[in-house]
Amino acid sequence: MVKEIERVGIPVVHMCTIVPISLTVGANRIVPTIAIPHPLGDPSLSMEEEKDIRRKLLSRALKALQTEVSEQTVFED
Amino acid sequence: MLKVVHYINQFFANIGGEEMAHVPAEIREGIVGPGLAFKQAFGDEAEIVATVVCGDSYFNENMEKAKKDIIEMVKKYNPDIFIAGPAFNAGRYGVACGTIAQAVKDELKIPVLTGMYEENPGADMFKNSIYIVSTKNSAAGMRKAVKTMAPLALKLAKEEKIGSSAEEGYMPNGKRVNFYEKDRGSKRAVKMLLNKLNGKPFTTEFPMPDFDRVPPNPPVKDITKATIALVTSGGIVPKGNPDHIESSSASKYGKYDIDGVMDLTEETFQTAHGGYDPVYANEDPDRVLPVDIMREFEKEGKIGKLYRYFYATVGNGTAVKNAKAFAEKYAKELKADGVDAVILTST
Amino acid sequence: MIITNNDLVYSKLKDDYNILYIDGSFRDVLVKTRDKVHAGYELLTHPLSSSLKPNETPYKSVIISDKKGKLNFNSVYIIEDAIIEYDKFNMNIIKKISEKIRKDFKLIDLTVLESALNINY
Amino acid sequence: MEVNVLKLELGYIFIKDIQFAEQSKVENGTLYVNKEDVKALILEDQNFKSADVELARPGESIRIIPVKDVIEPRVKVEGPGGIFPGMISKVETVGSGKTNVLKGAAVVTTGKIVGFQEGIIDMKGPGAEYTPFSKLNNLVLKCEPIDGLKQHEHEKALRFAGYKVAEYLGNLAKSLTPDEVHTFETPSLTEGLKLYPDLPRVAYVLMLQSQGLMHDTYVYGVDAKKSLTTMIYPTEIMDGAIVSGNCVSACDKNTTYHHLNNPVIQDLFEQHGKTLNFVCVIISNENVYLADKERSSNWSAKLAELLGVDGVIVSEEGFGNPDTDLIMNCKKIESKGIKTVLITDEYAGRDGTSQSLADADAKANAVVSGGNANEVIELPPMDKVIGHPEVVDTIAGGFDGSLHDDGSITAELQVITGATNEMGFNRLSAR
Repeated sequence: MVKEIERVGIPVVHMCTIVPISLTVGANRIVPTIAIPHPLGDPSLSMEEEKDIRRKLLSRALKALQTEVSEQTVFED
Repeated sequence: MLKVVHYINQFFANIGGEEMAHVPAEIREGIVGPGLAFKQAFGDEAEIVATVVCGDSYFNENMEKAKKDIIEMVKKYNPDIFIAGPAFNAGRYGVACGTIAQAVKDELKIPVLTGMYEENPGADMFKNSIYIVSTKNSAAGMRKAVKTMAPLALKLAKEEKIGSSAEEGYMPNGKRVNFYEKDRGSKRAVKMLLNKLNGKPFTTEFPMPDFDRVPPNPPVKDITKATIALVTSGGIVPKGNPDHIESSSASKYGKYDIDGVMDLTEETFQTAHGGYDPVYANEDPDRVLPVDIMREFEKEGKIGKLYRYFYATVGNGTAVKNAKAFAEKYAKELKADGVDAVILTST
Repeated sequence: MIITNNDLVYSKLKDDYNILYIDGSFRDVLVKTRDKVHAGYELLTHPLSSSLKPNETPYKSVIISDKKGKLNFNSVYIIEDAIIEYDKFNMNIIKKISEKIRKDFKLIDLTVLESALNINY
Repeated sequence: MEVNVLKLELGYIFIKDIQFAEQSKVENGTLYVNKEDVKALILEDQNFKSADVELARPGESIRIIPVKDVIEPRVKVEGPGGIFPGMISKVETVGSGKTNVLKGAAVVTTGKIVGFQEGIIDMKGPGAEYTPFSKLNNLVLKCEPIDGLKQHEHEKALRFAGYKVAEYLGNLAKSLTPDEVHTFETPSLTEGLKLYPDLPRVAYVLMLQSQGLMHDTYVYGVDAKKSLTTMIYPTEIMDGAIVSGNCVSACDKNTTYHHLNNPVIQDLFEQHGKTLNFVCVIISNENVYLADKERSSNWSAKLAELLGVDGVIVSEEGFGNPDTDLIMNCKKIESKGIKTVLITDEYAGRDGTSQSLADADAKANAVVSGGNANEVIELPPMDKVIGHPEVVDTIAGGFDGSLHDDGSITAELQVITGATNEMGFNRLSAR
């Protein structure tokens, strides 16, 4: 899916748990997430803590979208 | 005798080259241009009863009208098969051949066949839905193309069983068909290995799934003015799953309006995905599709705005592997709507 | 930990192993295994162990780690491919399976599992 | 020089017909079999209460179901050891000297060890096209176990009955002069380097099914799942060093006949010394435990590297989880800089549009396909059925209603023994 979006000319950041799959499906900007059933959350934390995590991950995604990349890049932090 | 309607462009109809590509569609009785080669190949099994001629620019610039007009023309002759081209490496001609053949197949429910060079853009667009014979990259390959297309056309017209792509000469279409090779498998393996070892070309009999790459787009210049869309393969849908997206179907997607939605809650949204344990996503769908924080960012001016709709797809019993066909469709919608960037979340 | 819908496996091994018994189908076992893998358990045996086709045998036993850790990518690939593979077979065709054949399938499933546990018969 | 080469001469005695007779013998291309002798041989095993023996020749309207194993009769004429070492002969290294073969004949074992036994051989019609065993003059064994015999004991008894009868028939050829002799030589590593310094060095990675009852393969009598990946001379396999105890996934299991006549070995020998240097065979198992899969494929790659080969052919056995072993072998061997070609078959669904394999990798860019095992075929009725036709409704690839009232069958190709063999035994493929 990520390739099809990239192909029409829109920059896209892929937020996913399994980075190797993301690399295989051809994502160019990748932000690793928490876990498969809850990529942008963590049920073991409080609601506020979860939101903090989400903020952090999405800020990273925005940073990725503003970064020039020439090859597949994983934005770890 | 089987009846054939043939489609060709202005060039093969001898009207002219690029300067005449604007001519609209017309239909002529009988054979025009390359139809002669088909006539010889068909012998007395089939005859070309009419030929549609259309300029390439005209077709591509007036696609809906051209399609409609041509279908009316073809319908009158009630043919057993519709043949378009071959188009070789001519890009717009190839797209026209594929488009019109597809339209005739869908509207008139008759078999269709076209031919073109494998790198013709029309090939990738249509090879999985209609039979496209692989040809050389120039009209010098006409004889060879007709030699492959004519027998396949007859088989299609007679509704006979179509063999594998390797036997019949059409481009592989994702549908595996058994057939007998000349040599046994072990011998083919030895040959393939020798070619691989000696740096010579070899063709795998089973291509692995698509591993191609698309180069990255330039970054977003001013994110504070950008419209950002959320897309997820995590199957988030409004509560009750109004579109009845099945957890097992990877071929559907949902498009949902989130105008005014500030937060996804257990009461308003859920996951329809069958590929992971849904408990956590159902508890708080923002864990998969982070609308809450995106709204926060929007308010704080960190982003221009959140796009009014989000798109969601589901896996087919799996969380991370997904089909792509529908993605092409909504990607175009996003582009047309002026979306500047996409955040795609996956489980 | 053994995830199984095979009562023969359960009755034979329950005293020696940690068993999660599923009162359900082969696919239910795969789905439960998938959720466990997503939660960080590691897959220890191949979920399509044995060359019996998924629409042939109704029984399946899978071994996963007792403890959960970091998400194991290989485990994810394998269990998800196994589910795709499972769904490919025409599941709408339910075979009439006699009690005798059921018992045989249970036994095969048990011995395949035992081959992984290094139990010799 | 002599000492550094393992050399085997295979003497083919062509069998064009098989008949029952007073005395078992081979004469003018006909294999004569004394039925009572064969029965008595089977009943030496007290696990059987009765036995029957039937003939099935090419072109006869006969269906054999369910097939357990197919075995070619062979006999050692010269050189150490006997056929099927570690099983019915002593554990002595075979693969040198002379071996005679009854080419065109086979022993076929049938029987319902469990309720869902698989595998059809049609001797005539469209089904016969798909299986190589329709071209053979077959001696078919039907053995009835004593009451209460456990499945694994039954499986073993039936397996051994096949070996013993094959040995018995093979012995008939011991003093015959072969119609054709084929010589196979494997030089030592250093000798091979000297002999063919410019040819690419090639090994064959032979994957063996090894997962428990009715899923096993034996190497010199050792259950393959208990062995690490190891090396073997190709000619050892021709003398029966590897035998099949695998009775599931009929279309892509390797029978003992396939092992004895391994086509990859034959075709590599054919090019040996001409376009390539065939170094040896690496045998690797297909275990249930994922750690075993990792270990075995690590070992395949390590051995290929140690042997200094430039390329390998990898063949698979069975359905589903072995795809994981296949791809692991491919990835790990390729990452050593060694080129690979894989042989597999496909389960692409009845309409051919599903994902064919349970695993994939971009490194697997050279794959030979033995065809789509899910393709639906029609098998017309046969005049005679040897075995148990009713099992069709319950075997893989069959379904409720597979068996029609007139005896014809509608089922997936996978019901046919050897139809999509993953050693590349057949010409069938898919695109």
